[in-house]
Amino acid sequence: MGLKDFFKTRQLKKAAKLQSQLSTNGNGHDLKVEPSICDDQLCVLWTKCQGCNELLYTSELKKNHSVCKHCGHHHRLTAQERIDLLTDYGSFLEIDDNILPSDPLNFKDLKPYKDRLKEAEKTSNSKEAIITGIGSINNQPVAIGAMEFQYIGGSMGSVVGEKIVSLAERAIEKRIPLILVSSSGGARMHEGILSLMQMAKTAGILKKLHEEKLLYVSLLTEPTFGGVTASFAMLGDILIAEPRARIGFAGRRVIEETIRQKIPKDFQTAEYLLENGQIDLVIPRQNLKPLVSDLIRLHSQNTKLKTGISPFSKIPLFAGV
Amino acid sequence: MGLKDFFKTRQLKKAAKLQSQLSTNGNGHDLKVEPSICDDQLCVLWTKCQGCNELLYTSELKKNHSVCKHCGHHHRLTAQERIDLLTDYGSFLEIDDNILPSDPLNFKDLKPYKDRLKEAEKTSNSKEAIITGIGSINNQPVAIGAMEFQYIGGSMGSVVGEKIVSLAERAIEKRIPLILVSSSGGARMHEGILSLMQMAKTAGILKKLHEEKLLYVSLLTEPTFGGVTASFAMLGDILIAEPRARIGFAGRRVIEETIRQKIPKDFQTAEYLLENGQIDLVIPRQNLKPLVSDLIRLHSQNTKLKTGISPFSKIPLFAGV
Amino acid sequence: MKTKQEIIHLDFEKPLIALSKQISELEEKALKNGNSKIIIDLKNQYEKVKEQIYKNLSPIERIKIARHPQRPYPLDYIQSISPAWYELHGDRTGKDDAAIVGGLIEIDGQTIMAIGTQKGRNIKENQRRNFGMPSPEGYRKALRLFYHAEKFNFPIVTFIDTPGAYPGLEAEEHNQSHAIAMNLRELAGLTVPIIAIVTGEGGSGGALALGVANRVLMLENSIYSVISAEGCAAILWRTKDKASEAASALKITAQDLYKLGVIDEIIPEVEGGAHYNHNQTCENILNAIKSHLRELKELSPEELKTDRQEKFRRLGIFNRV
Amino acid sequence: MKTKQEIIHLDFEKPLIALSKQISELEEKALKNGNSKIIIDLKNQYEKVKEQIYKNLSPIERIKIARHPQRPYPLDYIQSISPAWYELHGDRTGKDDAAIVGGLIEIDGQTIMAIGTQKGRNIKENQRRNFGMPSPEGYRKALRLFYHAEKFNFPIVTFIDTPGAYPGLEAEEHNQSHAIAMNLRELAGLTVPIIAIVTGEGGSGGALALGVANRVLMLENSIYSVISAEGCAAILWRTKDKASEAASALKITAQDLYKLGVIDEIIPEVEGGAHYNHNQTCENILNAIKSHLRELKELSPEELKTDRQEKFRRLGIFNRV
Ligand SMILES: [Zn+2]
Ligand SMILES: [Zn+2]
Repeated sequence: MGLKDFFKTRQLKKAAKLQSQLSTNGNGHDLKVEPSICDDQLCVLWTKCQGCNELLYTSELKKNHSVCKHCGHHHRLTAQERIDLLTDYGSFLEIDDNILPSDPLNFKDLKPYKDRLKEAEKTSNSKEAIITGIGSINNQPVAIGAMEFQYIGGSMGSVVGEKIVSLAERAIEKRIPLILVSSSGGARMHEGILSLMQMAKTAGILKKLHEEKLLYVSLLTEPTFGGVTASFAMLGDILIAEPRARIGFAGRRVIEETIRQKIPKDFQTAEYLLENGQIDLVIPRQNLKPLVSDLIRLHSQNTKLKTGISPFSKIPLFAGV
Repeated sequence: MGLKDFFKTRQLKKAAKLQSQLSTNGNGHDLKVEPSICDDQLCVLWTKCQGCNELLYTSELKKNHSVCKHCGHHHRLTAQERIDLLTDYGSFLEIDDNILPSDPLNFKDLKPYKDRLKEAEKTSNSKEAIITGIGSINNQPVAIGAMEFQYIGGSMGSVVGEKIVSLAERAIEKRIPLILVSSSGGARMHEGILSLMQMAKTAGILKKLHEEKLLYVSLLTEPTFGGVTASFAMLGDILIAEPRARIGFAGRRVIEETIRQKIPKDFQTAEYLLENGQIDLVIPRQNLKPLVSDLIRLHSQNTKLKTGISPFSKIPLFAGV
Repeated sequence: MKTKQEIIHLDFEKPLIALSKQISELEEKALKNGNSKIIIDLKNQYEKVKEQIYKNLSPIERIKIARHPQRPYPLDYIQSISPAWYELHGDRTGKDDAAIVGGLIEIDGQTIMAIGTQKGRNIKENQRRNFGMPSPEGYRKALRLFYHAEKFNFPIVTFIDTPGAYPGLEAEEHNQSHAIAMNLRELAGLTVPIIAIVTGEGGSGGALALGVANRVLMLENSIYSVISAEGCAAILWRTKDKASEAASALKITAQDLYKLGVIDEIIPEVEGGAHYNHNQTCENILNAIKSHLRELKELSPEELKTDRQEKFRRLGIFNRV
Repeated sequence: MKTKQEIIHLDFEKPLIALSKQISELEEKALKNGNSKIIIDLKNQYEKVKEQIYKNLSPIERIKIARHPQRPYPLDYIQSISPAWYELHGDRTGKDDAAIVGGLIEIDGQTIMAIGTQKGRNIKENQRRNFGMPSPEGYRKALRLFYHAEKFNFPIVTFIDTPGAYPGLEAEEHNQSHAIAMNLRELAGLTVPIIAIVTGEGGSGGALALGVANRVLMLENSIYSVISAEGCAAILWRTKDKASEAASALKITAQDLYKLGVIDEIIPEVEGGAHYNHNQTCENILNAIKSHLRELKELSPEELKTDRQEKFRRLGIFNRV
């Protein structure tokens, strides 16, 4: 068995395992499971690219923000990797990490929701499907959140909603920009109607943020669907997506079942959204931080014209977080 | 020569004559010329329907607001007929009838613009392409204007723009609804850029009216095109059209020349606009006054909730017109 | 819909039909034999069975009632509760989506903007109304009407009965996500009273897009869910056959949602469901609207907005450790 | 576009080309014969002819320069006058119209929203950009960017070079009229400085939709008209051959419009037209923007709005008797 076959077998097994864990993601969109690039010892050295199947040095891939040097494929990042990518080294301070999921409906399908939560924590090494906090991007303070797709498909339940609202409230309080990075299958079924209500809850706080004339940059990454796209993710002043990221409302399978015809291949890709007027920019990962940084700078410098007050106050970064 | 032939010959002659006068309408949309229903002694008794070719008693047709009893065809109304149709008998008081066209560009094509103005006045029995004033609709005061298509194709030049703005300013001053009835080929070429600027001028005052939360009902009648549709006519809170009225931006001929294909038959009809989400209602002429009246009533009764002041003041009708 | 039509019975009503048939047969015989004791017993039994069935409806049975083809639809309520009904059409950008209806009604001398999702009664109407599944253009029409209501200070009443927003190619192309998200955000910012009534199916984000209200009411046999029971079963149980289990687990009935604090009132239906008596249900709905409007009238515009935002801000159940 | 490219000459430049050729030939001979007197005479003659041609350009000749295929287009100006350029895309409802471009630029440390119509340089690009004729979606993208600018207090600078709004089936279906009308109205309500620059063709309502500004500037050889000269000739002279007469009658040159008080400044081009020296024209445009921005900075938000509204309120020439 050659090296390639060895990896193929391993990855198939891992994919199957992940499939069973992730089949519960959000509204169950038919999202291809992407095995995490490297999570056991045998994979430490080499990683197989999801785009071109090339074997890559894991350390080099990580250095390149998990973008393949051969084909440009953007592998998924964990929430923490995303924060690290965007914020200045050491600047990020997590907030609300004490907000944890409960089981309000006492939900049980083939497995109790409580068990799923425990598993998700283990698989994803994360306590919920989002990390939020205050950090800086090239020394510009921001309120930033990133979703964790490995945690029950990045689905939005009560915790995700509450943490986003709380984060936006900080942005308003401190008059700093809000940056949200989405990666989600949609609303989390296991919390029923409460998950649905998080759409209204997050959109509501964004109305306030909008009225306060604060900048909100929404970054859509592979994959963003359902109740997340149809609420906070689509409400950015600037909408940015990563190349080839799949973004949409309904999942491909649901649509195919509904309309009973095949769907064009590039449907719901970032490039498709750009062409259809739905997002502002498609930006490769390595350019993201400079771009977001410059957008913040450009959006900060004018408001004094009107009111004498800069829109983003330059208060000390961690004062009263 | 039977009665039918007699009429046919007469009407062909009249149509040819009008064609030469009206070929200058607005931006020259290819609008079928409709001979005025009755404007000489021989036509006093009978009128031939433009829709079904039936011969109709002119007096009966007039009584029915120029709607054919056989086929429902809505013949064009003059501006004055339109005012009479909508306002309470004797309530209408014209304003700004002292605003008259000039010839700012010293424009001359095959004929001087000055001569065209004189002819237009004779043909249409009107001093410009719009009549404006204050009147009441079922005792509810309104600022109302109606366009005169027989006057150079109802085209908008400096006078039309000024009279609309002045009318809207009265509506704002008196806090009464604005009703505008459009019928126009578009902007008037003979005043060049000044005609184009009337689009911005009328739209600008409507921004003010909108901010004042006053009701503006726009009634689109056969035909409304070009710079009139693309400015004040499309900006109503409620958009109403008469059945089969042709309404659009570009004229049919221009579009056919551009895209080099045939256009569907019902394209740019009122019904087409309704289907394409562009207007609120298509209403037969006989129902117009009750409808507009009820819409005004419904839009007047709530504002006290919020501010303690009714949006439309009930000041004596002609005080200080 | 004519209420004289014969009622279509549901599966779980079979015992009643059987009993009813038995009673009829016996009554026929009784006319000959005078043996009425059995009939009285049977009738008592019938009443007991009926009570047992209707008082103990399972969630999946509620779904069946909520989807009953003879159930009143929003237009039935709208036209029944108001003497006036002016439907307004179109999103102004290319479509009038018949799956969403909206316009002006009048209750107690107050103008109200009524907006609802609308299913069809037959195949042809359902094609036109897309089985009550709105397109982005439908939500944008609703948004236009929200703004209209805000401008003229009309309270808004929404009637929700939709399987969900349409999952189709064109819907994605036209940005279904954004249309829904914008409604969620903009409803949060209005300063008029908003009442949302789930009258049948409250299908996920497509329902919520009309549901961000000061008061959220549900008819006794309506449902409101983050995902359809069938969809949830297919994903979590891996088979649609488990829809009943999913329906129970998801907590989708008015009774469950009232307990969860997500809705404010349950509007009673007649025994067996609204389709047994349209008029009574309309009357109950009218009374509910009137009483909530009376209460909301006491709030100032700013209070109405804050009330709504705080209502949704509170939703969600989680642990704070 | 590379400026090293050979300049394409226009009809009326033929005498210059002839002279230039003669001079070259003689110069070659002169190298052999030393006969330089004739050359000096010819060169003087050349300068005189040049001056005569370029100082006395007829309106139809200006049109040819304004439409010159090597003329700088909005993106050339935008990218030349600002170090930063972040193009933003899409109307959010289904299309990114490439005939309109918009995004963020930076001038003198101030963020500015730049928006322009954009023609293509070759067939392929022209297909994509529809020869600079915007669709309704393009105007709606522009409107979205206007609002964005208003929110963040960015001055707006528009670059206008379009034959007009596209007259096509889909454009009518998607309500071209409404898209233009809304821009006219909403531009009137903004509180940021707005500068509009007609850089090439200012084609009717399609140009005006980006032209409701505090300052309207025109490049020396640009035109701005209610209708194309060809269209006007076809209607009023009954033949497109009279385009030259129509061009003169319509008063479409920067010089005429300045006299009419419709524009505020003429920005000079190099002799022969902007295509002879892109860099110089860009510099002239940048200086004009800077100087007008400096002046407009002195106005408060409310003053900016009033200034713009009153500017257009005044336009129009008529008799008041
Ligand atoms: Zn690769
Ligand atoms: Zn007829």
